[in-house]
This record gives sequence, C-alpha cells and structure tokens, in this order.
Amino acid sequence: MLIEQLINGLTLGSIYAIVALGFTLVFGVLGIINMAHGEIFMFGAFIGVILTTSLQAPLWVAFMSAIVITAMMGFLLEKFALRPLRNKQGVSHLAPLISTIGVSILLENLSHHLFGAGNHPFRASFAQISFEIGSVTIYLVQLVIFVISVILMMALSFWLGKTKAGKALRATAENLETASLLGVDTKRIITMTVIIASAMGGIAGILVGMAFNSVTPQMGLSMGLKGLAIIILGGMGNVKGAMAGGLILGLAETFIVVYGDSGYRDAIAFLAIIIILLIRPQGLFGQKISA
Amino acid sequence: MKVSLKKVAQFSVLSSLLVLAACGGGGEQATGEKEGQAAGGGVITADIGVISYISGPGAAYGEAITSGLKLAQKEINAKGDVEINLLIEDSAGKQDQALTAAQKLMNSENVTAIIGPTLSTEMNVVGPEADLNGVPIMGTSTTAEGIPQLGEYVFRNSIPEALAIPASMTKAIEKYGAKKVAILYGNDDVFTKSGFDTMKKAAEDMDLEILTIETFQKGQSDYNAQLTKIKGMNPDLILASALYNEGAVIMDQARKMGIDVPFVGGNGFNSPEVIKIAGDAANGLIVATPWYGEKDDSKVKEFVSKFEEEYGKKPDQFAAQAYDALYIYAEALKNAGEADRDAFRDALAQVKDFNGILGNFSFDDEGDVVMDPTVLIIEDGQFKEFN
Amino acid sequence: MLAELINPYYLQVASFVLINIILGISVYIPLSTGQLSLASAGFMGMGAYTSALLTIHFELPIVLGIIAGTLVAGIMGVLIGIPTLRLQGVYLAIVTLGFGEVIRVLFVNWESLTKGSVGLSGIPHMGREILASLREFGFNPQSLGLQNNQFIFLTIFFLLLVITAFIIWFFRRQHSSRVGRAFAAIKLDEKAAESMGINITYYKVLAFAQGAVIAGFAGALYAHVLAYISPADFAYHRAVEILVFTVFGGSEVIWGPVFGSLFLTLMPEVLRFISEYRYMLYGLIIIIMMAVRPQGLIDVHLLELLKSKTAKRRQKYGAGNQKSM
Amino acid sequence: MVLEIKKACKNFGGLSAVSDVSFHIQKGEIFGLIGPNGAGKTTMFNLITSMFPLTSGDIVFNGENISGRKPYQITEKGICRTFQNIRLFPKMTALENVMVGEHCRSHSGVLKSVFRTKSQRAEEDRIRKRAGELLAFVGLGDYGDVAAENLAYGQQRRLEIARAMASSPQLLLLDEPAAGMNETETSDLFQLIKKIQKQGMTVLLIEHDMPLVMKLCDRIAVLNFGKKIAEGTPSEIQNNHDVIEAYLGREEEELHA
Repeated sequence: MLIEQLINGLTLGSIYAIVALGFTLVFGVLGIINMAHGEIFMFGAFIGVILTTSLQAPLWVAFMSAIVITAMMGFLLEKFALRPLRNKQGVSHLAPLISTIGVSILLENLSHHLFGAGNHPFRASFAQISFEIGSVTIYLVQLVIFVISVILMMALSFWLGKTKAGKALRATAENLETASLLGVDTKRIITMTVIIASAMGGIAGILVGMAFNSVTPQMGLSMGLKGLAIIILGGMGNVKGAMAGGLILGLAETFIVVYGDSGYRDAIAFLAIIIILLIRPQGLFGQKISA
Repeated sequence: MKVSLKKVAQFSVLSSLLVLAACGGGGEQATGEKEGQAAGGGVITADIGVISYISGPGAAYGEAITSGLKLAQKEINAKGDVEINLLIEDSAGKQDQALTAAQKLMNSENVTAIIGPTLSTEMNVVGPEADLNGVPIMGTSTTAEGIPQLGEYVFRNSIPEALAIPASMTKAIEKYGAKKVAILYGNDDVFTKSGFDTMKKAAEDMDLEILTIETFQKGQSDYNAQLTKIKGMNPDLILASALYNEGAVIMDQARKMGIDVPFVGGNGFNSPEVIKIAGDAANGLIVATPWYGEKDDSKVKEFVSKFEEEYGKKPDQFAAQAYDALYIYAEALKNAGEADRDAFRDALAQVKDFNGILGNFSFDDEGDVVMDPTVLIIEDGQFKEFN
Repeated sequence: MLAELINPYYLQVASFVLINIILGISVYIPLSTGQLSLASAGFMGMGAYTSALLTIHFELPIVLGIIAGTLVAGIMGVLIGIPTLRLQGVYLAIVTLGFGEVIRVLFVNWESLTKGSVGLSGIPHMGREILASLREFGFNPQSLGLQNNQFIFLTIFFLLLVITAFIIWFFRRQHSSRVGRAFAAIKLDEKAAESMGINITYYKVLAFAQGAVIAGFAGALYAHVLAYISPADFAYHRAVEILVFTVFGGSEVIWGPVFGSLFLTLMPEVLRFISEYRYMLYGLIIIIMMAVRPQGLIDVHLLELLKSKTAKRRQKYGAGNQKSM
Repeated sequence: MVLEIKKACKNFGGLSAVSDVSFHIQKGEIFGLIGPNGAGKTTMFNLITSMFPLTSGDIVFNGENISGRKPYQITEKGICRTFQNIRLFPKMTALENVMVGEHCRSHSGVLKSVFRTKSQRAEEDRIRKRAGELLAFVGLGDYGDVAAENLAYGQQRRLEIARAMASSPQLLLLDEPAAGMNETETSDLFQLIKKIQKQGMTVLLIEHDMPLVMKLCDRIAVLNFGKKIAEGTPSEIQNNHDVIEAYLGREEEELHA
C-alpha cells in the first residue's frame, strides 16, 4: 500500500509542480502573482475533454489545441489585465494581483456557462493503459505526468539559464528599465512569459483530466490556490523550488490521508503558506532576499 | 418597462433612505390585492413562488427542478381546475439570496405558497421566515434532517436521507452479507455531510464495523490517496456520501485501482449522470430513490417521454420530485377551494395517498414524507431495481 | 396605513446592503494603510461563529454575543497582524487568503463544535428576540399598525442603519485626524512615513485589527440576521466579493466601499437577469476598474467636484434669493 | 556635541558601503558631507536615521547611543531628514504633508480623534497653525492647499524641508537639497538654510554643489569609497591634497570633459 500511496503522491505532486512552474515563471519575470493561472489550467482540461470526448479528436490534437488555446488566453490576459497596469502612474503594486483575481472570477463563471457545472469525463484510451509491478498497478499516464514535469522543469531551467532569450528574460526580471535600456524588447519578453506560463497550465490541465478522469469548473480555484502555496514553499520565482515544492505538497497531502485526517488535507497548503511566509519568507529553496 | 422603472424608483427611494437616514418604508407594492379566490367558473388561480438554484455551481439542480415544475404547470393548467402561476426566483445556492428571494415572493408578489429552495442550508434560513409569515413552503430537494420541523408551514416531498440511506444499506447488507464498511464523504458540503451523519448512524445501528472514515473536498479531482487507504482495509462495502459529480469520479478511480466492492450512495449520488461520467465503473452503485425512471408505470412512462420531448434529456429525481410537488400543490389547492395561505396550508397537511410519479405519497404530522423508496443498483450501465 | 408601506422584502435587501457596507469598510481600513487583506471573510466567520455559539449554548444575550464575536475577531486580527507586518504587499494578501481558508477548513472539520458543513441553525434572530423582549413589557406591534414581521424587519433595518452610520462617522472622524494622516502617509510612502516619526508597526497593526474587528462585527450581525450560518458563507468567494465592493466603489475615501456595496448589492435585485451573470460581471468589473480607474469609482477628485458643484448651486441659489429680496 | 559617529561600518552582502567612518557635529553648526557619487553619503544618512542597521560601530546623539533604534524613535529623539529623490506624500496637500511631520510631537489617539476631545481639538489647531508657519518659513505660504505632486520641483524640495522641520528636530539631515535647482533657487536655499541655523537647529548636509557647500558649511567631512578621507573647515578641505586628488580633481576633469 505504501508504494501505491507513494505513486499517488508523486503523481499529484508532479501535477502540482507543472502548475507551479507556470506560476513561478510569471512571478520570476514580472513579480506578479497570476491568480488566474488555475482557471487557465482548468480551461486546458476542458479543451482536452471537449476535443477527445465530444469531437472524437485524437489525443495529440487535443494536446496541441489545449496548448494553443491556453497560450492565446495567456496573451489576452497579458494584453487586457496586465499591460494596462504597467508603467502607469499611481498604480499600486497590488493592482495586478487584484486584476488577475478578476480574470479568475470571470473565467470560472464563464466556464459554468460554457461547459456546465457538471463533471466531464475524459475518455482517452491512453488513460486506460496500465502495467503491474508485483502487486502494484501503475498507469502509463502517471508515468507520463512525472516525466513531463521533470522535462518541463529541466527545459525551463536550461532555457532560463543558458539561452539568449532566457538571459533576456532574466534581465527583464532584474529590472525592467535597465533591461529595456540594454536593448531587450521587454514588451515581447513579458508577453512571451505569460504565454509560456499559460501553455504550461494548459498542459497540466489536460494531464489532470487524463489521470483523474475529472474536469470541473471548480478545479481551477482549488489548483490555483495549491500552486500559490507551492511557489511560496519553493521560493518565489525559483524553478527547481517549484518542482520540489510541488512534490512535497503532493506527498504531504497523500500521507495526511494515510496517517492523519483527510479532512485537513486542503488545509496543509494554506498552513504551509502561512508558516513559510512567517518563518522563512524566501521559501524553502529560495535565497535570502537582502534589504 | 414600466414595472422595472417603478422598481428602480423604489430602490432609489430606498438608497436615499439609507443615506439620509430618513424614516419610512420603501415600496408600495405590498398594497396589491390578494390575487385569486375562485375566479368565475370554479377555476382557482394561485401564484406559487419558486426559489431555485439557477446560477452558480449547482445550477444543474435548479435547471432540473424548474424544468419539472414548468412541465407540471403546463399540464395542470391545461386541465382547467386550477390555474397556477409560477414566479421563479434565483438563489444562487446562497442563504442570503434565498431569503431575499423569499421576502420578495412573500411580501411583494404575495404568493400563496412557495416551492423550494433547492438546498437544505437555504431552507434552514427561509423556512422559519416563511413560517413566521404564514406562507406554506415545500422543499423538493431538501433532504437534510430537521427540515419539516422548522415550522408548521414547512413541508417537503423529497425523501429524507434518514429514510433513503438505511433502506439501501439494509438491502445491500442482506444481499452481500457485508460486515465491514468504509465510509467516504464530502465534508465541506451540507448535503453530503448530513448524508454521512445518517450513514454513520445507520452503520452503528446495524452493528457494522466501520474500518475508516475518509473525507474529500469540493474541487478535488484526485481521490486516489483515500481510495488506496480504503483498498488496503478490504471492506465488504463502501458507503459514499457524495454528489454524483464527485461520486462518479470516485467510482471511476476506485475501479481503476481494483476496488470492486459495491458502493452505497446517498440521495445526491443518484443520477443517470453517474453512468455517463463513470461508464462501466458505475456498476455496483446502490442507491435508494423515490424516483425510478424505468418503472413499469404508465404515469412514469408518460412523464419521461413528455420530459424528453420538452427538454431533450431524461428527467432525474430532482425534476421528478419538483413535478410531483406541483401536483401535490394543485391537489391541495383544489381541496382548499381558495388561494388562501392558511386554508392551503391545512389542505396541504391533509394530503394523503397521493399517487404521483414517485409512488404513493403522504405527509406525516410534521410535514415530512411518508413513502417507500425504491432501491436501485447500476448493472451493465443501467439503473435496475435491486432485490 | 404605515403597515402597507413597509415591505419586509425591501427592508431585507436594505439590511443586507448595510451589512455589506460594513464588510466593505473592513477591507477599506487596512487598505488605507496599503495593506490588502483577503481575510475579511475569515474574520467575519469568526465573529459569526463566536456569537452564534455563545448565544446558542450559553444563552448569552445577543448584544454580548456580538461583542464577544467582535472581540475574538479583533484579537485574532492583532495576532495575525503582528507577524504578517514583515510581509509586503502581495505576500500579505496571500497569507491573509491562506488564513481565511484555514479558518473555513477549521469550521468544516471541528464538527463537535460547529456541526461542520451542516452549519449552525437556530441562532437567536435579532429582530425576533427584540420583539419577544418588548412583548414582555406589554408592547404589541399591532399598536403601531404593524404586523410582526414588518416590525421585526423595521427594527433590524434601523438598528443596522444606526450602526452603519456610526461606523462611517467613526472612520470619517478618524480619517481627518492625526491617526488618519498617519494611515495615509504609510499608504503613500512607508519609508518616508517612518522617517517622519510614525510608528508604522503600530499603525499598520491598528488598521489591520480595526478591519478584523469590523469584519467580525459584521459577521456577528450576519449570524443574528440570518439565524443560520455555515462554513460555505465564509469562503474565498465571499472574500473576493467584499474586495470587489471596495475596488469598484473606491479605496481612497470611505464613501467608495459604501457606494460599492450599495450598488453591487442592489444591482442584482433591480436587474434580476443580471443575477445569473453576477460573478462574471464582478470579474469584469475588477479587470476594467484596475485598468481604467484603479482608485475606484469614487475618489477624492470626484467628491471635490461634487462638493464644488453643490456649493456653486447653493451660491447661485443664494444670489437669486438676494436679488428677489 | 550633538552627534557623534563612532567607527560606523555597513556591509551589503559582503560589499562594504561605509567602513570605519567617525566624525562629530557640534551644536548649531552646518556640517557638510561630500564625496563623489557612490561614496556612501546617503548610506550614512540611512545609518543615522536607522533605515539600515549598522554592521558595527555606534551613533551617539546628545550623549545617548541611538544605534539599533527604530527609525521613528530616531525622529522622536530629534533627528529628521529629507530625501535625495524627493519622497513627499504626493496625494496630500502641502499643509497635510507638514502636519504629518508633526506626528511625533502630538499625541491624540483613535478615541480622542474620533470623539474630538478638547485637548485633541487644541492640538489639531496647534499643529495646523505651526504647519502654516513652517510653510511660510520655507516660502510656500500660499501653497497650503495644493497637492504635493502638483508643486514645482524646487517647491517640493522646500516642502520636504518644512516637513522635516515640523518634527522639531535638533539635527536636520538634508540630502542634496540643491539638486536640480537653478541659481536663484540655490541662493534662496542658501538663505533658507542659514535661517534654519539661526533658529538653533544643527544641519547635516549632503550636497554636490561645491560653491554652496563651501559658502554654507562650518565644517566638512569628505567620503570616498565608504571611507572618510578628510575633515575640516571649507578652506582646509579646499586645500587638502587627498580631497583634490580624489574628488575635486576628478570633478574638474569631469567639468572639462
């Protein structure tokens, strides 16, 4: 049982990690907490459901569509909710947070109208493939999720650290003005960041749909809040920290069910937020921020 | 247009009242004559208020309920004995909005009686207020404990969990000789929580060994941790108090990991949607319900085909209960002979052996349901009677 | 005569407007020192549960229950406010969001006390209790030509009106004083404020705790107006709703949240068809307001404009009068 | 002696911003702190006002060691400052800005404020009157109702001085008050600072405008790369070889470039 629970925890944790990577990318570059990330994730899941179930499209088409559509949502989010606030006199640093809360509320309720309030099953034969090691059943999806999360993390680390675009991105993160003085096209970089982060949300969405066969309008909020907890756990803007934080939360949530009271499962994430921010605001893996 | 302008005017009166702290009340609609009384050739006209969960996450329930009501209204009015006018208000599943809607219906629209609200939480707020105002109110989907006890004017025609769950449990235990059970429920929802309370009590009464009690929360999509834990304990039966949306996913994930024992569900688990969502994994779900759409009964068949014709989908229990509720109201109206709240209340309390699509129905002294639920099981992707 | 004019429906809506105004103010106060708190719903829940439990189990008079609920929320506000002080802007918002959710999860899970998600019913109803105690003195609403429920809602309405008016008065006075200037200075430039000798720790905790007290107070009132509460009443969506009141109405002056709560509570009542799209609209409102008018509809300039206009009109009117004389 | 800096050190993540700086200021004098950009002058201000904690060393004010105090406590003790990049409260009026400055010299709390007790009203009148006087003192008497953000640049600089003076400091720290000012404004500023000195306040001044510094200051300390390289009267500094080398020389080069 323990091994099975470990697999459960890792699967959940990997999904959390992918969601958190999107969060952390936006925070790392823009210093903004994108509260709408969870809802974009949810839309990715719904696109997967609609294409595979209602339109009978093959899985890869669903995957690509989810990525494209959530990327577009990212573009729109940046254009309408974030860009108008940038470089504007007298806008407090809280404005983008409030603005993205607005987007999340809008998207959540829009999805009620678009997709209905109910649960949508995700029918993909791919999700049924499983193999057994000893007495433990492992689904291929679980493995794929774990692998994708690791690949995404490594790709993101590499891209940020080694490539030219990544360096421009980091320069932007350091200081918007300086970066633009150095000839970095900050506007494009910022838009690109939000688009990539959103597409990662879309990927996570479709993976959740496949793994748990459950897609509802409410899942965005729940996942969004978890993602938030994770980036705080792992250190804001820290890619490896997001991965580690995701896995820690996934395992913690699984093992509180095993050894504790499943009723407090959701509270772990929020307690973690509070405790981490009060004791170690830079996160478990973050560098200490100097004054 | 005129009406809405008037309302705007009234509200601006109200707003200025707030600001200026001037005294006096707002609105003059309350002066409206009581409608109805047997108008002409013995036709009793009555305004019935409906409070339903039309927007928000539970909008599906409100939709089913109002669909059932509208279908019943069409049929009843066509018959010509009573003329029922439905005034539908949205509560968005929230107590404060449900209460506001009720106040509007009771005081502005002067309805004879109310149907709804959808959730037991809402009824907990609205019920006492309706009772205070002397307006009969009947829940068609409020299954939590203590609802009809809220007041003399509070009724329901939905069978309470306290009736349904023990019925299905008893049958399941008889059939499978179950001794050890695991319980799984949603602890942040009033519906599933009160279902769980009933389950736990019934399990204790029946001397079952409760291996573990696990919970889940709204918006959760991963139940593997809880299910793996349950699997390790080898229960004979899983009692799951979940709404069908989550319940179906739970069964799907359970079957995937190789849990093949039957599930006993509460009222909220009972929906054709379970089969749609979970497919084959739904097999083995046992629920007790007042509503069985496949029943070999001419009334039921007629209702199902009419409903499908009208709305393009099969009716669920919420639609069926609402449909019957309006018929019960019509009957009470006929017996009361006038659209008077008190007369109507007395006539309603007298309803006995009403034969609707749900079966034989009576109220007990408190206004609660007296009827035998049917126990169903999903087999081969279909609800069947469980014997 | 009077009886026909008083419609409990309007009074009910008005009562919710008033409670929402108080809630809106509970976000406005911390925000007036630059602290965005999403814990209002949590504090509201603490106030509501404390008062409800005390009045149900210990048969405490409602007034004492409400005071206790307010105090508990306030103490919690101080306890949360002090450690979160080190956190800037968004971090504070997130911690308060987390705190609110932890409180809700606690209400859900602490079943022996809170009955979990089933909620607490049978909470003494403010209006009904007042009527009952007045009856003991031989008062009968019929003597005023009122029905019982009319009297009950009228009482609640006027009580809430007086309370809300007092709160607005209180904070307007505070605003135009040394304390208010300190709040404003901290909001505009924390470092500069500190250099000018303002103890920012004290004033930020003060503002945060005041917000908590107000939210707890509103929660306690809510419990005794609705007579039923459940954890779902105090979830994330409530916090966002309260935030929208302030963001929409305005966070610069106290009339902002007052107007925002008034307008957004009435709007779905007047325009029923909107109610289905209420939350979508809330989302849009937030996005548009942040992009176009981040200070909210009502700000200092608007108020001054209104003032100068009425002043001009008065002058004109006065001048006309003099001429005629 | 009003202020005494004893071996003040400040490191930022291994980088030394101020190292081993000591100097002292006599009561009633105007003391200049000069040095090239990045020499650690503003850091010194931040250390004196406790905006940053000292890494090591002590700061003694009126015989009392004030290192480690909170910034607002420093202000209460009688040290107040202006900022290099003006930090007024932009949305408040000029008068309100100065009234905020009087915060630590007034006492009314929440209850007194709300119920407008007699003492609170008296205090409020006093604050308002004094703020008006201070505005007049810095030559902004007619601008009391104008929002700070709408004032001209030079006026904002003077308003900042008025705001700092409102806390009745014994020691006033002015961070580049003449920055961005034209000649007339600079000479007005000269008069103003002299007037402040006459009121009995001690002034510590950071300034790049050398003629002004030399004219105004009684004594000067020179910082370079976080270290004090010279201290003395203006004429001593002007003739100090190190200073000319490190600072004035380069300044001239810059001028010629």
